[in-house]
Amino acid sequence: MAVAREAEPVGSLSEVREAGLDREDLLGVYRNMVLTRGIEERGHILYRQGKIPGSFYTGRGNEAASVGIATAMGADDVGTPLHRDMGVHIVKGVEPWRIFAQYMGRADGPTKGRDGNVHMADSKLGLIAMVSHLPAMLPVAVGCALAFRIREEKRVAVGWFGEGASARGDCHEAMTLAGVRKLPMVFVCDNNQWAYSTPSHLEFATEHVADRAEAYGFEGIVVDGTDVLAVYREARRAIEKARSGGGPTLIESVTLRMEGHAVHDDAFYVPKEMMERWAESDPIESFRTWLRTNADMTDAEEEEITGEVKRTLNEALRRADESPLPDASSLTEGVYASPEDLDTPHHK
Amino acid sequence: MAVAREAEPVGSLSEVREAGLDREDLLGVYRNMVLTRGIEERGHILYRQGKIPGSFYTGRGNEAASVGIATAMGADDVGTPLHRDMGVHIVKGVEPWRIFAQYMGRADGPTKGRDGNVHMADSKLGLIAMVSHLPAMLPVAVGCALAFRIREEKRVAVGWFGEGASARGDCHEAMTLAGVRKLPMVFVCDNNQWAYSTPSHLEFATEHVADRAEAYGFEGIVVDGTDVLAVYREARRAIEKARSGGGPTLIESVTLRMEGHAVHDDAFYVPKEMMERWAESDPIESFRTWLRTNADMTDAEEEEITGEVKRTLNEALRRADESPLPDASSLTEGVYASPEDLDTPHHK
Amino acid sequence: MAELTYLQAISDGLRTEMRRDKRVFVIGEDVGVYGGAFKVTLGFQEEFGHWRVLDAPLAETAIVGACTGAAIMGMRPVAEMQFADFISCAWDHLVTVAAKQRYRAGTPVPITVRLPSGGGFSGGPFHSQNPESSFAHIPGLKCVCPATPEDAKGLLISAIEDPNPVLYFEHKHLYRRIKGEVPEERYTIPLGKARTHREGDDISVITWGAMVHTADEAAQQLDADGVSVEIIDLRTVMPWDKAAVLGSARKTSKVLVLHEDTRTGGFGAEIAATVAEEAFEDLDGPVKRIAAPDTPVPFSPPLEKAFIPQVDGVVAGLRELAEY
Amino acid sequence: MAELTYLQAISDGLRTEMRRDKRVFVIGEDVGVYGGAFKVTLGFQEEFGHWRVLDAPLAETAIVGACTGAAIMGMRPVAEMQFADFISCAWDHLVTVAAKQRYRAGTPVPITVRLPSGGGFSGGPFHSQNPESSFAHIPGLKCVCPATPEDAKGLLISAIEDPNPVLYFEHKHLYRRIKGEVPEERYTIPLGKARTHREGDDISVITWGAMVHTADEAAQQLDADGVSVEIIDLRTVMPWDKAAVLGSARKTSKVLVLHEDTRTGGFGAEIAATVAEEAFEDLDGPVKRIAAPDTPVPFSPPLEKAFIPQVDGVVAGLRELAEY
Ligand SMILES: Cc1ncc(C[n+]2csc(CCOP(=O)(O)OP(=O)(O)O)c2C)c(N)n1
Ligand SMILES: Cc1ncc(C[n+]2csc(CCOP(=O)(O)OP(=O)(O)O)c2C)c(N)n1
Ligand SMILES: [Mg+2]
Ligand SMILES: [Mg+2]
Repeated sequence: MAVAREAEPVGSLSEVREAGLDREDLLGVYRNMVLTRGIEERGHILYRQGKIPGSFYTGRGNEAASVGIATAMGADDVGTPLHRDMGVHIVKGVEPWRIFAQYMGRADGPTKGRDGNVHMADSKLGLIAMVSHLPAMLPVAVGCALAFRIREEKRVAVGWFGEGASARGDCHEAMTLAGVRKLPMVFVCDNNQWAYSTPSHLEFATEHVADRAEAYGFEGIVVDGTDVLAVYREARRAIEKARSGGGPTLIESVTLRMEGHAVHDDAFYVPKEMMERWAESDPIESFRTWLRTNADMTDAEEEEITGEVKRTLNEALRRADESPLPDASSLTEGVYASPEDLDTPHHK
Repeated sequence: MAVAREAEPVGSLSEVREAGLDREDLLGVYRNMVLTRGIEERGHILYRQGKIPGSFYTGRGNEAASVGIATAMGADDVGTPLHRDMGVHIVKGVEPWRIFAQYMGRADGPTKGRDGNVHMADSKLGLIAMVSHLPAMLPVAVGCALAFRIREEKRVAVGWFGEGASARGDCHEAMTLAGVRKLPMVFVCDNNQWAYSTPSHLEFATEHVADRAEAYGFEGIVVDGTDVLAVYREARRAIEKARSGGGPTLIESVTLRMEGHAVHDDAFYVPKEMMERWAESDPIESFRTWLRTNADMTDAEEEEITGEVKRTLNEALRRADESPLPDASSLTEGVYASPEDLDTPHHK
Repeated sequence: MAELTYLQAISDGLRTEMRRDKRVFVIGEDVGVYGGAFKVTLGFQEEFGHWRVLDAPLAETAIVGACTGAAIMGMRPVAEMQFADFISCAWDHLVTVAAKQRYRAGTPVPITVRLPSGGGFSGGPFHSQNPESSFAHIPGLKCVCPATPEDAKGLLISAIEDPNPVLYFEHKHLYRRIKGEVPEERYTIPLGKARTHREGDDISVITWGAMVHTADEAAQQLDADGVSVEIIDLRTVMPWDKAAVLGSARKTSKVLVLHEDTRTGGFGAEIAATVAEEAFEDLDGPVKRIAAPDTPVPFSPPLEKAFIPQVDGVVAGLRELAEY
Repeated sequence: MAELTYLQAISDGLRTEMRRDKRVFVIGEDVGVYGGAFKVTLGFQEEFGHWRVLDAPLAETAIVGACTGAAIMGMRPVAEMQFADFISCAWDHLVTVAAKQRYRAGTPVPITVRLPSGGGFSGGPFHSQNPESSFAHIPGLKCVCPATPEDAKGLLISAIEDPNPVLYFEHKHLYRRIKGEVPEERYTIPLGKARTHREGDDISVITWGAMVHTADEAAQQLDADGVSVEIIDLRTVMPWDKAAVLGSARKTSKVLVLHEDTRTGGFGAEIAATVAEEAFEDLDGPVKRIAAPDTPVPFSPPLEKAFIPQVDGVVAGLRELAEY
């Protein structure tokens, strides 16, 4: 049985410097992880307050993976993050208040209340809004990579999918096209070991999703998704490989979904010991410890970060709450695009 | 790069006996191959005579593969053969005149003129009629295997697909489900190296389609599709493995499509040398030689076979030509099934 | 007779059929251990075992396609889509293979696909759709849209028994909101026979699914104006009960067609066009359609409320027709 | 002006746009070396290179989905389906992603999908279909169905230029049968404006694609009876030119809707229902529909001939309306 390469953890600060991050960057990475979790925790509160219509999903446990990958992306690289990848939006710079507005279905959310949850993206930041259907965004991400290849731009597209969604045809067709054309593409599998209540062995028959990469003619890598630096390093390698014409890579980031599938789900089907074991490798806590031991993060620095995040969140909530609900009169606007809509940097 | 097992050619008569075929069977196999080609050659003539509406496809070069696989199937095994697999229908025992009637859109064709070409099957023989969409029949074949598994019947389903169609999502979803549930299923890839005008390297990025089998948790085998005995032996092994609970196998049968994609296509895009090289290993000619050297097939036996086939074809053509075109009044009948239609052996 | 919710009636129907006929099995995402996203199959795996209640991979074509294969082998598969919206991923299989196999090859495909559909709770563009119109246009498929608990059970059993591919649209907004008397024993309700939900003389409303209840509320308000509204619940959109619809149209000579799916090219157009053509002489006013506007289903409450036909809108439409 | 076949006009339009706009590229099965199953892109790979004329894997979702991604990155992709029938394999992508991205996320998806469609040459159930009705029901998609060489070129260029996902249905039976004058220069024809194919006073025929020519033959026969038939060629089914249709209906007060796709739930129902509702006062007879019966497209000539609406049937329908 062919097995994808298993990535080593990252050791020292110097090793991280090689990978392209200085101490300042590392504190920024930590801050983004804390902010990512903060947004989803506040979301939970909003939900319990009845301020979020419909259902509510979070990526608790996936903060290192989403922040790590996004940190490795270049400013002109693009991606299609999913419902566990809030960190990608954060790193790319979406304003938190707009996320809360989105959660609450307000007019200032990126989708103006037309879609909910993290079904949103700021195209100016190089992100494309996900649909519910999984993994329907993979062929789209591959199309972005195709455009870069046709125009001979040194840009890379990143496409996310869950280990469960790896069973769908879209995943296969996207990887097939990317593989035969050696497109500048990185596939990221958020393997959180559960697809709603379905365990991995009922979704795919290999040990790792990444073991499938070679069936598409490219490399597969398995990385500990709770280790932000390892994720970053592998993503960086894969992205630069793609950028320099080396073709796609499939990175499988292994985590555990630390909450139910969505807010309504108590995840009774996940063994208690499994939860406890993974709770010990909380991505934020682990990185905090790492920063303390390897980068001498001081109490002051830490408080600075948690304080700034807290202020950001409070301010964001206040501002989001001021945003009105969309007016019913806007319902039928913009089903079809008009030529002016193409007046974007992409469409010159 | 993981490579599927490459099957050895079959040597001696004794070796074949082990594989379950005695001398009589071998002559029968030869006869079925000759008949398979005969039917498609006569089809060509009918087409040139303007007696076949629409387009016309053949499986020239694939006679060993289709006959070899079908010969290895048990009486209760089922399958979804495609447009290169006429031999499967022949081995299973469809009456040749009904095939000609089908070609000509006559009322006595298996589809009563509602579909054409080899878009037909006799369900009583355990075959399910293909659709054009490739490889849409694979999930259906997997469903047959699922039924056998649920009912704990020792039956096997065989699903065919082309190397080009391996790119489609249906192929992935079918193999995924068969793999995770270890269903009694054999996947057969007719790899004739071309998908219409598209070469394999634009369809998949591995050396062999069978290299993908392990991505689904089962074994992949590459066999020379012009060697009927090797195909038979590998199919037999895979089918009996599936029957005894060993799960699926993917058999890739490598041939060359020895004609255009369909009758209208002169295949200008296929290198001349490639055609010439493969012409040397014509499956029927090779097996004839093998029978002569290893089973002392006599002139008498050979003439007996060619004569019988010829008579069968003439008689079949005559009878098919007597079959009327369907009456327009039958157009709207049977879009929906009625309860009586379920009165079949399967539906007890 | 027990009082059951619409959801319980669906479970009851499925359980009844699985106990009676061992050819019936269920396959879908999270239908086993979890009992399905809406708990329709809760406890089924314990009762019927792992091989008759299968947790499938996240692969709708594999799920529905496998049902077709199993059905051809003599089983009576019931597939669950986690949400009706995801049936789009099995579209090709249904229209290409399942719908046409009987006509082409004489091979019946007795499968049932359960589709939790409809909006009303901010499910957003991908958890709220009513895709029945798209399938009703495909010859070879049947589309069932129950509005009451009693119909939910009887129509589900009929769907499973039917020798054709049947799409069973169960409206999520009715799951726990609608209760009713449901016979405990097994019974079937014929596919293709409408139900007169409410007798009336002045205007006919032709509808199905959740809109039957919207129409009912509206009809009560019209009573106040002394306008008597008849409500025909189609029950099944394909086949649809043309005779019942034309009968009601000829009786009232005014017709309103109402559905939750979007308007343009929705199945309401087929009904309106048929009534307008075949009851031309009998109509005292144009056949009116009320349906969702031509947009995706929006998430935010004020937008969704404006999207899904509401009682007020139906009342206004009925008044217009009454005054015509 | 040169005289071109419908097929040549399509090639000409595509070539014109690819020469003018380097963002335009073509992707599909066998579109490169082979020039496409119908040779529409013959010689394109030589002229535009391997990366603007891409031979794709046999994977429709990858093809159309990749077009969407490339379009969002600023390209103007044109996908070719080998036959329109195979678009069923990209259904989910089109209705779920392409159709809704603008409304949900404000992201336009300017892609064009070319669909060789229609029957008439024993293509059988999977090489003859006219799937435009299914897509016309999905908000966010546009459906173009040219009937003449001049329209084929102008509408294709408009489709590529349009900022939305456009399905361009090119009728295979017109490819080499229909010739006409086509301007050499680049020109566009607005999506949503019908063309009066034939002026008349007594009956309006609303149709598109190959049926325009069937209607034309029928209209000539009606002339003999002294009945003057107007033919409105919709050109684009979504958006459809309601004003032109209602205008013609009000003028003639008798309407026949004609299409090659199957009848029940076909887009003709939308047109008939709309005319019957909005021109209710102006109609002197019921709006009639002529379309294929509700079956798959059969292979054998006598069956296919009975399936596809023929001139005789249209003549009979027109006479019925005339006598009404
Ligand atoms: C095509 C499709 N089918 C079904 C669903 C319903 N659904 C939503 S999330 C989910 C599980 C997804 O599992 P996985 O891909 O592992 O992602 P995760 O939620 O675990 O991150 C399912 C079945 C869907 N979104 N899309
Ligand atoms: C889903 C789908 N897309 C496109 C086609 C058109 N088509 C018919 S055969 C063919 C090539 C198939 O190649 P392969 O799978 O290798 O089978 P082969 O014909 O070579 O045996 C194509 C593209 C099809 N039949 N189905
Ligand atoms: Mg998961
Ligand atoms: Mg091939």
